[in-house]
Amino acid sequence: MRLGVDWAVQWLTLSARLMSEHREELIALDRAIGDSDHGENMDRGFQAVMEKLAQTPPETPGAALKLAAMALMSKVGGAAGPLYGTAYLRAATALGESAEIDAAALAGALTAARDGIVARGKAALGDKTMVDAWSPAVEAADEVLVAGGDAVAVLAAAAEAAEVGAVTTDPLVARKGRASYLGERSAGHRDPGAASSALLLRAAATAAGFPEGAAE
Amino acid sequence: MRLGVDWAVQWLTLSARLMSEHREELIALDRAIGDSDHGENMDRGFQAVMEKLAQTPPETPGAALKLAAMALMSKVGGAAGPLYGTAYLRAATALGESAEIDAAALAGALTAARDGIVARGKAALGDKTMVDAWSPAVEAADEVLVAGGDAVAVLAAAAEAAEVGAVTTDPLVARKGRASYLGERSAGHRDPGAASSALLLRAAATAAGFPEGAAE
Amino acid sequence: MKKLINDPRSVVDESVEGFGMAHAELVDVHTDPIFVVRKGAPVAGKVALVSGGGSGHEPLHAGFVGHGMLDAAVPGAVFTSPTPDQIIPATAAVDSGAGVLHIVKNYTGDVLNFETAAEMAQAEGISVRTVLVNDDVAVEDSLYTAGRRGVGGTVLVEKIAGAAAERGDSLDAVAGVAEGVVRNVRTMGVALSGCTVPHAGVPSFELADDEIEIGIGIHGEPGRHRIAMESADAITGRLLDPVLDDLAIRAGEEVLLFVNGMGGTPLSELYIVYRRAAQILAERGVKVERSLVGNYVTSLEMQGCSISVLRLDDELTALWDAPVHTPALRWGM
Amino acid sequence: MKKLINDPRSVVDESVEGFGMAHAELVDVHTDPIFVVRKGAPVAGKVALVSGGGSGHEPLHAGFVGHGMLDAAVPGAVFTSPTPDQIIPATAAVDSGAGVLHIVKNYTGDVLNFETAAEMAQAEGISVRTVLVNDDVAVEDSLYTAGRRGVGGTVLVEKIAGAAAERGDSLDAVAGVAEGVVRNVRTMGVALSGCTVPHAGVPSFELADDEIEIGIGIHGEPGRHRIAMESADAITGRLLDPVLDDLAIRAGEEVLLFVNGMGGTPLSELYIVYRRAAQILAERGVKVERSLVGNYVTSLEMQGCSISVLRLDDELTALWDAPVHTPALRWGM
Ligand SMILES: Nc1ncnc2c1ncn2[C@@H]1O[C@H](COP(=O)(O)OP(=O)(O)O)[C@@H](O)[C@H]1O
Ligand SMILES: Nc1ncnc2c1ncn2[C@@H]1O[C@H](COP(=O)(O)OP(=O)(O)O)[C@@H](O)[C@H]1O
Ligand SMILES: [Mg+2]
Ligand SMILES: [Mg+2]
Ligand SMILES: [Mg+2]
Ligand SMILES: [Mg+2]
Repeated sequence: MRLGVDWAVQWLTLSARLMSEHREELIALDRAIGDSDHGENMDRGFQAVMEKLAQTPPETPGAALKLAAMALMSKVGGAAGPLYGTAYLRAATALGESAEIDAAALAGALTAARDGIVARGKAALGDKTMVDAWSPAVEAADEVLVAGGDAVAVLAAAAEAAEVGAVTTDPLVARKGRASYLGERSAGHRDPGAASSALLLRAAATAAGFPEGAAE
Repeated sequence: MRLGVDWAVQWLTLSARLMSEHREELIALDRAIGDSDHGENMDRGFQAVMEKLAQTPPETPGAALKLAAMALMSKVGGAAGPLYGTAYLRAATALGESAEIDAAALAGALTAARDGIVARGKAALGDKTMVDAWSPAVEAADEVLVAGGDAVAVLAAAAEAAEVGAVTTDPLVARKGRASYLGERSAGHRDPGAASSALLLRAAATAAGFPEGAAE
Repeated sequence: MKKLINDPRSVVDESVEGFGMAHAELVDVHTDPIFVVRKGAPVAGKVALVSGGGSGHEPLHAGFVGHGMLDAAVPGAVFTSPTPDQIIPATAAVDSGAGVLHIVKNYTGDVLNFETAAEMAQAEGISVRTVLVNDDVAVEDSLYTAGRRGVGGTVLVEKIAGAAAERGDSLDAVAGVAEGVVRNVRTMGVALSGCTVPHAGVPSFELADDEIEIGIGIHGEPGRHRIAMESADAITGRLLDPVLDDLAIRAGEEVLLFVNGMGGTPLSELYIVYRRAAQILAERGVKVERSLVGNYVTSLEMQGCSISVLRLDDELTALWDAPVHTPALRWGM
Repeated sequence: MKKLINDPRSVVDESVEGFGMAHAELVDVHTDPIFVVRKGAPVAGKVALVSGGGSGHEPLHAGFVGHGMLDAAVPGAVFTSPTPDQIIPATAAVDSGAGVLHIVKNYTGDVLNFETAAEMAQAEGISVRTVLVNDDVAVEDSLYTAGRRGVGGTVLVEKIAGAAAERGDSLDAVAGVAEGVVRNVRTMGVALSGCTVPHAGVPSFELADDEIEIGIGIHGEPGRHRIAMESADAITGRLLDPVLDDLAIRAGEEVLLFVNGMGGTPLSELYIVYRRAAQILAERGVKVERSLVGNYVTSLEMQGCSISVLRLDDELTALWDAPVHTPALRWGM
């Protein structure tokens, strides 16, 4: 099974919906160890993505992700804006101009996205950032790919791993981002960026037809 | 029975004690319809009176009241400072240099005090000010005097009338002082200056030997 | 009550002491009795301006001592007018022989204490004139009441009269200028929260999460009425309309628009109020010639603001623009 | 949540609009994307200073746009750094060809967004240099963390670098001056209350009636630790001592002492803190050459303060004293 631009548009549409639905939850997570804006920023950013999608419908998955990258970069602000902007831009570049993408291309795009985040933010695994969602997601995707899974299976594995990864941030002491200012007090709270990353990857799997909540 | 400087000093001493004991109550009254300082101001003022009394013990009742007037004027501030300052100064002037004072002199001093307050503050009876305690006190004192009562009886009558007068301010709408800014909202609260006046006149009677609470 | 203080009874002394240390090039602080005078006062030949009142309204008044504004400020206890034994030496300290103008906010306590002080200073041979500031339209003005309060407009009176004194006007002329400002300035305020007087320890009043007080003064006293919370734009109209009506401002006139914070409201919100106020004035054809936005006449940490409008003419504008150099207001030097 | 706002989503737009109306003689406000530039910018031949960051810290940064300080300020959403699509046009609007200095508070979001913008502006042929402000001693400085935050000291960097640019220094020289300030300024803050971000609607953190947060930043984030309420003098020591230790200030040195309000604390209390801070410095034999007391780098309506100390030398003092004319800081003109 190969995924086309419809999947990409559906992914972004579901992402926007999830960011709006989880806006307050993400604000609350950021309030505990940050500055109470992550949900607001992501919601505002994906509203902008939806507007751009309506104005200039993209023709390839790569074009859709590039459009999203630009909108996020210019509307999210904060740490998450440039990080997600870079992630989506690198993923778009990895996908190139193909109209349809297979499991391998998809896994490559996820890897590119994660590498973009790391290149910008310089966070390592365990620093209690969105990297803690993206890195296990990339690894799980690669495993499924090697095992011969299709695009949907790759996304499903990535989504599940990201969710687990987000949960693993709970006990960590933050070493990057705003939560690091709290030192030991940052432990005991989930990283908001890891939580939003898990939601976005969940949206990618759902958009590809993987039933919501099927993993549980 | 005639009252000497011991009575005057005792009056001021009891006044200081009452202002300290009722400090919070007077602040609370002033908080409802004013600016939360009356108890603090009166307490500070009478502490200053006590210091001055210790420094330069007065030789006559008039000198004691003049000393109090000066201390109140320079330490109370607000509306109450100049009003009480004037009241005590006029009373001191009325008493002159006599070493001992009788009922008539006392009633005259109370009248002078009340007239001083009215001259400075221009409040009429019913404006919800300390005048509403002092005016009935002066009238009651005059009646007792005409009926042949002694100095203690004059003070006891004044104290009782002042207490009743203070209570009568409860339903009034203030027309002078800070409470007047509240308009109709000032009704339903006791005027703090009337309340402190009642306490001061009660102290005068107690200092003259009239048993505390005997009126009730 | 949580405050950055050491002892409720030493708040004014310590704060004024710190103020004097921070602005030693501009002011001298006298203690016992406490008052603040302009460095180098008395200024030869110049009419001196003295103001004062209860503390808790900072930067009013001490923050406005300096070139082109006040010569002395006399701080009372928190929300309590100062006493004659502070006002008299402050008056004497700044009189150059040209006379002293007392600028007094119209509260019974301030009026009585300054009145007594003026009498006694005059008895000592100092020419004193007094101007009462009573700009608060929330309070009914009547012969039978204490009259209107002096609130935010006070800072405008002090600035403009200070400029008149600085240019060499006589005592009567400076008093005339100050009275002209008083006649042409009106103010109205709103509170979103009360404030806590240090010695009282509990808030002056409590507002529910959806309530505001309209027509407040600057002493933590409740206002004229309590209404449900509204948008900044709606509140701005409620404050500005009575101000403009009372001043009878007509299209074509020029004004100074002053949005004053009560102490605990962020500057960003004051600008949101300013925006709507300027829009309303534009809609009415009134020209905003000068502006002031900030915390100048406060009520401790109260949240809220007041809006003042001063009708300008060329002279008032020129006096407003004249150089001023004080801890809290400075331009042109 | 009670605020003088119309809609949480329009707070920044409306506030900056009102700011532009109130200070039309000093600044121009651009909308969509939103940024503020100095009237008459670009100034021929002058290096331009651009700063920005999340809103909610007013008067920082827009309040410091004008002669002798910033050429442009770029406000983000409340507590959210601005985006490159605001920073790039702001940078382009003020570049005279002499280059642009970005003054960036050290937060991941600000660093990343300014970094992206600087790259793109450079690609458009504008010389850009960046100075990171990281003065907060409450935060551990380490290669493995996000490093220290930029807080109160930012205003000192902006003032002094602005004076260097105004006197005609080259981009490298202005950047060098700014870095010199960063090296010599340290800050630490305390909160007595949290603050409420408009779109969040609930306080950033809650403190009991007898608790304070030591080592807070300026984004309503909790601090390093929570302690029982203490006297102003004790709190002042807790803030100032680590600042002085980190700077390794020695007897005989000269400093600028800056007591900054977080927005909701009365000025009178800031002076009580100033008083004790000045005493401590005097006890240590350190000379307070210059002072600043007021609400300059705030955190909405948070109650609390920060203390900054800047080690001065003759050049920094002269640049500090140089004329400045902005909405929130003005002297010498
Ligand atoms: N250096 C970094 N590398 C990767 N992710 C980071 C880094 N810094 C912050 N983040 C992520 O950004 C999230 C915060 O985003 P957001 O709240 O929108 O920005 P801000 O912290 O500027 O308010 C954090 O929860 C974390 O996941
Ligand atoms: N014009 C007046 N005439 C008589 N008494 C007055 C007048 N104005 C105020 N008062 C009295 O002063 C009291 C308030 O005193 P206080 O709280 O110490 O001063 P302030 O109102 O200046 O804070 C009032 O309760 C009232 O009794
Ligand atoms: Mg955040
Ligand atoms: Mg009172
Ligand atoms: Mg009072
Ligand atoms: Mg943020």
